[in-house]
Amino acid sequence: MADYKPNEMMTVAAARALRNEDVCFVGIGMPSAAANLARLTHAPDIVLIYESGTLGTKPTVLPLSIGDPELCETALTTVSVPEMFRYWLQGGRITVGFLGGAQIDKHANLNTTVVGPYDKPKVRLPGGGGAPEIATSCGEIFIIMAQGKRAFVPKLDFVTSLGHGEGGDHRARLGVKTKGPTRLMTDLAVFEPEPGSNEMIVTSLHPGVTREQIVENTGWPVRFAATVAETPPPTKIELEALRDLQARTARAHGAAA
Amino acid sequence: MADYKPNEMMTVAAARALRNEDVCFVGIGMPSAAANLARLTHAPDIVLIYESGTLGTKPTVLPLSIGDPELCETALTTVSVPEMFRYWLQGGRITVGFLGGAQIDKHANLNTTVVGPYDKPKVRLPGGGGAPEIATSCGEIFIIMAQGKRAFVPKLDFVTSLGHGEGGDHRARLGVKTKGPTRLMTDLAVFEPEPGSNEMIVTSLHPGVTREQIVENTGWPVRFAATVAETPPPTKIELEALRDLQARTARAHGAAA
Amino acid sequence: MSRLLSLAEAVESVVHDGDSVALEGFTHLIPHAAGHEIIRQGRKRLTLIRMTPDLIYDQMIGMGCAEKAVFSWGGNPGVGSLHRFRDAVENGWPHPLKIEEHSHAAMANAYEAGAAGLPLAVLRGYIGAGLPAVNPNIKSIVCPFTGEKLAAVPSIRPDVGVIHAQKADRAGNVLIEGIVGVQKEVVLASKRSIVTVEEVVEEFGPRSPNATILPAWTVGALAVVPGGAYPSYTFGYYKRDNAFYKTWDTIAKDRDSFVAWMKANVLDVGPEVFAAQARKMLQAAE
Amino acid sequence: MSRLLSLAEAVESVVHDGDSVALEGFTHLIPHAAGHEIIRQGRKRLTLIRMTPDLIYDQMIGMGCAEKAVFSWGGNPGVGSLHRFRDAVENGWPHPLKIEEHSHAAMANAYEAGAAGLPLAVLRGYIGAGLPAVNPNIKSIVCPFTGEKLAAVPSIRPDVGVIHAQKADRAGNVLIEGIVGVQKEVVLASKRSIVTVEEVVEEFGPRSPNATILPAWTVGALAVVPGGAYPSYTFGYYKRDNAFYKTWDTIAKDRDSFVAWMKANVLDVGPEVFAAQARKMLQAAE
Repeated sequence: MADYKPNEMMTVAAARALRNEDVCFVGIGMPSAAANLARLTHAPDIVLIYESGTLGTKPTVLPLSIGDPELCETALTTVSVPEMFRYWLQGGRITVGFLGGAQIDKHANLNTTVVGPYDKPKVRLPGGGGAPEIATSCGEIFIIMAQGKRAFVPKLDFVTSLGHGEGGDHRARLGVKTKGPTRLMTDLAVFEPEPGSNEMIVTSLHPGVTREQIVENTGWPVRFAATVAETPPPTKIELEALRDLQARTARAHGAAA
Repeated sequence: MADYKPNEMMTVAAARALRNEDVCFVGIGMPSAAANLARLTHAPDIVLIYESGTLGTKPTVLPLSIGDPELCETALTTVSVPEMFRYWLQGGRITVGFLGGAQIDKHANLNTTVVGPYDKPKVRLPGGGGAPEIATSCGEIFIIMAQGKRAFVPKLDFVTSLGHGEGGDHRARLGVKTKGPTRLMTDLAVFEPEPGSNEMIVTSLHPGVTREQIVENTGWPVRFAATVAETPPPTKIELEALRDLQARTARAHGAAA
Repeated sequence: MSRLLSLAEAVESVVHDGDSVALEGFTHLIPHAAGHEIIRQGRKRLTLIRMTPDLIYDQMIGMGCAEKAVFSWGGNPGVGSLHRFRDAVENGWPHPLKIEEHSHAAMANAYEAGAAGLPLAVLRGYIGAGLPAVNPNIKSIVCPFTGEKLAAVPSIRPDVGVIHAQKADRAGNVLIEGIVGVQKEVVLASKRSIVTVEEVVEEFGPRSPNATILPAWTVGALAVVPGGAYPSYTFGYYKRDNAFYKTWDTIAKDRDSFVAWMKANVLDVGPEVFAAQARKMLQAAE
Repeated sequence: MSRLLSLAEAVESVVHDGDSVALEGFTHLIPHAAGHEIIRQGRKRLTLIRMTPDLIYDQMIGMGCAEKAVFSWGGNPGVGSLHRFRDAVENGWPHPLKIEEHSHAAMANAYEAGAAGLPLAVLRGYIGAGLPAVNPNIKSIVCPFTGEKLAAVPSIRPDVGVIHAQKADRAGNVLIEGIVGVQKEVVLASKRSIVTVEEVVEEFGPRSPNATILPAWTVGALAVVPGGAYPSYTFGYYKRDNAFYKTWDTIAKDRDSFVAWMKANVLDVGPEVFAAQARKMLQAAE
């Protein structure tokens, strides 16, 4: 087993959660790395969809934006953006959506809109983009976020996208039929919703991570599952595939300068 | 001037009403003959659109159906049927729509649905197809119908598509902003809406047609404009273009047998 | 994921008595072979959904497959009446047929809404028209921004969608070109689907980056039926048999000649007859 | 009917102070050259509509063209913040910017509805999300068939739509390929439009029967600007300059360096500089 960084563990953990038969709505950044890593390792038939309209894309380098040329060139086909959101996302054809954010709460609601008040923000973040409907239309949601007290907060400044709302059956009460966040992968651990409360609790610690580290890096009174697993470390194959992908990507994006 | 049939006069009169700058939603049969005759004579740049999705089509033979291969092969491009009805028809991009029907009343409302009661029809006709929305979405409507008392009736058995409704400003009262039927071409005459009442009145008689013939072939107390013109007979060029088109069409459709 | 089956297996496993079934294709790519197979397998009490019922539903209705028709234009295009459809509506032969009638715009929007997972379609439609008075499935909504009253119809979400297309690749993806109609929408809107294709190729190869493709994972059963759209046509393969559409008028006018034709050309044969018919139209086109 | 003009003439005649203007292009085909021309001509008080404000609106906002932004994601994709956008929202520099914020799904639907001539778009959206509480233009309708409450947003119908595309033919028809985004919708939804293209060809020649084409009679002003999408890209012509997107982060972070860059690269030059920049990306791609 090679040396690896926490970020690599997070990406590998996210990739592993994807199944060969998934249809995955991919966001830019870590979700894109995780989804393509899954495709290049254990899930060669996974269908990757980017909101720019590219269906079944197989990029050899990671896109910088949601609509880089590679995505279209390697796609089965490319549809318009209205069609993407109507037929493909809202149509209920996506099994897994990936999300991240600037802030998350214990029920996996996410904020990517503002820090501070909406009308007079301290930090104006990019906003929701596709997230509000990804969060409710995909079969389930995987979240990838590096852990820290500024990001893992007791109360969001703004609810950009619904997780488990106030917990319990809140999604169902809102008429939402999809599962919502079933898995949160951080650089320290994997969280899953506790049956019943739907509070995100730690179900697996990455190798070498202590419970104290989790507590220190979580802004709410974090809870642990009755049995907490240890995340298997990245395999040689996983690490090599990820690093190759990232090296190809760096060369491709740099070369254009 | 050559000999011609009343049907030919009707088609030529309809063709003449089209302008080079029109965008025309074409139906099958006489409208298709008239629109293509216009394109082959005085209106070479007219844009012809068929509801099958073909935009800017230039068939060399008349299609039998609304979606014959010729329409797609000669089109600028072909869009899906939902897009045709949403972006192109409802989007307000069509200047002229052509309609016909089994029955018409004096306000140019049309019936292509049933003869007799809807629930127990004496004759079940094909139905409205595109007509209900063509009638209200196109800038104006041209109607082509052979005249006769069974077709030109005092009261429709069913209103498939709106003409001038009950007359006057009825269309405007229904919130419709388009002009509706501005011209009705028959094998005997041309009718236009009387300003104010919007009742269709005879504004031009085809050569040799008498007022008595009009009265005998109209099921309502037909009225005539203060000045009734005589329709100029088909020119040699018009007749030749129309007959060539129909001969090519007959050969093409027959040859397939 | 699409499964490659024989047409008989596909219909056997996908279409059940009582289903709502939409065989689509707007003049182009009408799945005639699939319609014939449904007739041969004797399906009953179907709700047949289709914008333009056309010859294919004239045949299915005349053979007693249908309990109800949902449609927007029921004629033989450019020729005249659908005699079997009329006989069912006017005289209840072979048995009464319920109808739900819309406009093209409403049905096209309803398929689009079905593909989009919505319960309704909203359009500026039916103004001053008679259908809303006889079809309780035509309602309205009021725009909360402008106050405009707009027509609303339920989205179409059939049990089974059936289409014909040019080709599939080995992975089961389906390519559609030409007059694409509502082909893609009906498959995406349906719970189950059957797609018949002219051929299966190794790979689609060079194509428009925006080609109309149904990914394999959106397609139910896939069956190869060369000529499967005849007497309709397949763009790039063979022409429409316009002469047959005219001939059909005579065949269907009379119950006996209709039944005799159906026996000889549908009941007593299989989908393999379509290839020869399409070949004839290919030669005519050359 | 489309009129072939210089870019300067096109902007001069089509874009007025106070207009609502949508420069669209979803990562691909972003009309940067047209945005620069609007800046050079000093347009003011614009309502800038765009799903992904991106560098092009960072520049226009930073140069004081905008009074309001309607958007769904305002970032530098894959890189980080839009510093000029943030400076306007957080600090009111160069002056305060009103915002109307939606989700991507809502804006995509709103463009579609605009192209379709409807006053509103209906979607299953915003459930449990915070935006409806801060954006009065997010309302709802109730489906008269199912009782489901669905989100409603006004359709987008800008005064001016601006896009970049691959090519026009002599007749003025416009061909778009690759990631087509909402390019077609924004032109059809707008009262007036400007389309910049890489080139004008005699005829498009062989193409997919379903190619994405805006007919000449739907297009307002047409201007040939080779490289006009740079640092975005034109599929089939040149690649995206991902490195520049990263560099922009440094340029835009500081007001002075931003102003200096805009003077040297926008105010003091013309649209002809885009050709050379795109050529660089063509070479990089080879």
